[in-house]
Amino acid sequence: MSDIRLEERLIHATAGLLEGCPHIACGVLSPIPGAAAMLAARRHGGRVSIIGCDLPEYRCDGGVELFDQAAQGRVDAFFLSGGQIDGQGNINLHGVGDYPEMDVRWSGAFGSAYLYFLVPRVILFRLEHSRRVFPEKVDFVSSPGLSAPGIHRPGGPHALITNLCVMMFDKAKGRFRLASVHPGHSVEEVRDNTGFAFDIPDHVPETPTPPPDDLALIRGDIAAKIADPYPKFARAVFGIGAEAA
Amino acid sequence: MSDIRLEERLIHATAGLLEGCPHIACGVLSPIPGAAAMLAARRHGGRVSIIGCDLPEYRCDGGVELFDQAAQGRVDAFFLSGGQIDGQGNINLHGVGDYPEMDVRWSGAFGSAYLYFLVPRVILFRLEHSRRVFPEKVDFVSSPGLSAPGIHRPGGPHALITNLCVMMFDKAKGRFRLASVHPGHSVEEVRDNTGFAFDIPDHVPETPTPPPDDLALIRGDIAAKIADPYPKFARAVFGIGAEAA
Amino acid sequence: MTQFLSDPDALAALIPDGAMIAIAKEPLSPVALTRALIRRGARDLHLVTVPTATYVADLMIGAGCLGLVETSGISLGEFGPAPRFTKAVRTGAVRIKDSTCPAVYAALQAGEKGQPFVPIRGLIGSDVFESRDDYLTMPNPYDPSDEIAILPAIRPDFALIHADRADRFGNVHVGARHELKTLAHAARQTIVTVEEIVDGDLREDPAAAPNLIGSIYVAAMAEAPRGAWPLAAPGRYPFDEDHVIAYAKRARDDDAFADYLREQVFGAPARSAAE
Amino acid sequence: MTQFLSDPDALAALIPDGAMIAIAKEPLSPVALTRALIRRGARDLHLVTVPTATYVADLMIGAGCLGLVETSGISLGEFGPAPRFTKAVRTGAVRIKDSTCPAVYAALQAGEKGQPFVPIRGLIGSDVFESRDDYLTMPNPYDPSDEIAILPAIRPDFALIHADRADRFGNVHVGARHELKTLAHAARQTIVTVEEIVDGDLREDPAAAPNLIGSIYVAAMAEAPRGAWPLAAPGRYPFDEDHVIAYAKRARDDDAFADYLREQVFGAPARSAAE
Repeated sequence: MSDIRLEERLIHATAGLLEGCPHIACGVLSPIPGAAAMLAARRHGGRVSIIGCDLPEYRCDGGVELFDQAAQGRVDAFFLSGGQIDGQGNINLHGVGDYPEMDVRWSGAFGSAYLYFLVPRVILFRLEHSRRVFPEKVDFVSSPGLSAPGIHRPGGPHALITNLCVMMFDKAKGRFRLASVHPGHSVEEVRDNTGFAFDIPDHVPETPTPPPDDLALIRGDIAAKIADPYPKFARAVFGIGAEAA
Repeated sequence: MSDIRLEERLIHATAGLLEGCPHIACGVLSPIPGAAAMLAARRHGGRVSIIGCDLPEYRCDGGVELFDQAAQGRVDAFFLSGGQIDGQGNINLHGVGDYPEMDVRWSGAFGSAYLYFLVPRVILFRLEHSRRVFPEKVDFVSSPGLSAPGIHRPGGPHALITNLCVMMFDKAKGRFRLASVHPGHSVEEVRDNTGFAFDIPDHVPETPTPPPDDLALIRGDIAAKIADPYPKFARAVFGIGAEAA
Repeated sequence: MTQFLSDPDALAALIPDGAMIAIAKEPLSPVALTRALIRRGARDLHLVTVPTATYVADLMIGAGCLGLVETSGISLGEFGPAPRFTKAVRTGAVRIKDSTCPAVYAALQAGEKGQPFVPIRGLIGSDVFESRDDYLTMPNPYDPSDEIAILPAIRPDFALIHADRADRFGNVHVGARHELKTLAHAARQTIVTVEEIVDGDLREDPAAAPNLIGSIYVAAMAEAPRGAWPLAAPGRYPFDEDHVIAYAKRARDDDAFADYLREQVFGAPARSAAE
Repeated sequence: MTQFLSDPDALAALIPDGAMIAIAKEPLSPVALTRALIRRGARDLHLVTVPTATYVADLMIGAGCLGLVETSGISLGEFGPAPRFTKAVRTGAVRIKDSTCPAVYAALQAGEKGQPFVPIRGLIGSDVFESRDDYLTMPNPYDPSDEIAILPAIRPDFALIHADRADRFGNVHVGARHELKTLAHAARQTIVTVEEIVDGDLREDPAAAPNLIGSIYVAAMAEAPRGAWPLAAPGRYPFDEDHVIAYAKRARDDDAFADYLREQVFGAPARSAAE
């Protein structure tokens, strides 16, 4: 069997975090989460909505209905990213410097200041693991990782997936715990490149390799299907064009 | 020209009260108001929505959109009736006796407790002019004729049309004024059959007879068109079946 | 995933006594499902009419299925008052929460959006408002001189919907009746009967796709041809005026109504009764 | 009644400086109308993006049409940041009101329903909320321990919409884009460009009727073939990736952006520029 690509490993690891979610939604620029959601649904059943996808099976316009479903308790998992993510799970999609006239301005909150509160398992996904991206404190809280008592907060951060590792968020302690490190990387490398404090257990496993049957599914059916919402990704990772969908 | 029917006279009189209304809406059980709205639209331009009508020109499902339009200020005239209507313009669609276990229970408020507040010209329409129907005070205020200061109240009663007369509502004084009496009836008859006090000017004209061109329009085009929303009425008054629509 | 069951009686078995159910006005009211609830002896249901009702509510009230009815109006339309409703209110056999149509729509829309409450114009100063201890007023926070009514959101336990057609994925076509989408979204679960379950995926039909209740909302479904009879199903069958006129007459008398139930509801399953 | 005008420039003349305009996200964004507003030298407009924007907002900001932009996010999507937007925010050339997508939808829906304000979940504790002096919190009146965010309704002066087709009665077909109906209902007036004005009455087409913006909302309309270009019009033409990639590059430099405006916006009316 050919070498396992990082993308394939992350698809498999992410799918494991989605077990038992009846409805997983993900965004139009999230090919790895999208593929992971498809894999999880295949393995454990459940429904996947991919914003901007035209396949009826996954269709979701990312509009009013998805937000309403989140408030109804009908969305179990979602993915968010951030230009900055800190140790309390605060995410920053707005920029660097003092608001409003920031030194660097990013796009804005999109749905994060709402979905992060309402979707039980929000998986944070960022493939650039650095102290710049993971500072001790974000410059602007586009959406907070934790809420005060009395604020309706069924949702929040569940895990953080990077190019180096997987961290789980402990809501009680309000901090991340290193769960696994990808092959070729080390706990030290993770610590050196993370600007916030997080828990490190005595034994940190390696992020598992997808078993052959999952790998076959990822490289077959799923690679073909994600060519619809994520053509560039399918081409780059699996050499598959949209017509294969 | 054949005798003028009461319905025809009321259609003409009501149409006069609708002059200058860009959008007139009326209910599924209101054939005379419906015909009057059509006549007013023909004479002065404007748009007519008839709840439950299937003709695209007048189509209105009487659902969410009509209520939202009223709140947006996009409905200029509407019609309401009541099992009881009193001198302050309060209407009762709920019943007679003590609520909730009333001696006689009617249907309920429908949209009145909202539309009466928001539609500038609400025309009250009831063809049984009696002290029972027009008491000094209604048993139950399904919707009030007047609101306290500080309550958003762009709408309210404009006129009352009965089988005996036309009354106009004076919002400043909070009472009705007799405007005209239909041929064959008298001011005394109106007073004797009204349970509430109202103003009577020195000279009370007769409710005018529709001019020939209006009458021709009512008996022609309009009679044919109202056969769609109001087949029974078209049959009874104009001897026209729905197929004529 | 949507359960596909054999008939309305199988669906009725899913709805426990005491549940809050919501049913939309004609046309396409879920008559067959209502009759199945009566057959199963449902009790103490809380019916929310969306926003009004006719035959369906009168029938359930007469059969003793309802403990509470929340409505903006119940009558038989041009065929006069709803006899079992008016009697039950008069005698206190059913509790009533009176409302006004747009308040029911606004409260369901708040339920759909997960908003715990919603402001609405009108209502203040009416005895409808006075009769509702769950309707409040508050100053508009953006203009404290402006007093406005506040309603709690409505999230029914079950939306009961009869539709023209659905596919085998559980997607239900409601055409222009978008208030049925709001109703299904606001409800915890939606139970559906349809005139016809069709082949294919309605989501793939661009004319149908914008007008569907997605299967994610639909807990269970059964085919029920003529499932709205004696009320109308546009494009399928007309309103059965003779039947409803006869009903209006029989429902005025306790014994005649009991006969009607025996004959029309218990005598046969809704399906064959409709043919 | 809906006015039918010759082209987007005639429509742009109806929109005064300082007006609050609202524009929905891709696809079918009103690019030709936006370019016409730039040609007429519109100034100090308050743009509400529904709920986000890409090229259209960046272009208007770069052309100096906007005094204030209210948005949940502006970028060029997979083609990176929106250069004129990011620069204008950095330099304070445009004021910004940041929001989050469902808040924009909820505020427009409140505008549609004539509700002065609306409660919404989320937001509390974010710097988005802190940055908005018009966002408040209040205790849920039905559970005072539950603190919830409150937003003012949005009622734009003008909704600017590009649609696939409309009829000569002024009815506009939006297909599954029902948020465009909410937008048109919430706005005081709606100004529409369409790919094609069709014969007949769309209200008579059962597939179209549920998915129309009724003419009562539509103040004025013009036909604008390729009126969404270089963005996509599904079923008509695809997203023009080359154009937007080139734009993304040129918009990073003041002079190159000025050239782009001269060449693409002022150089020719939107219509021919699109062909």
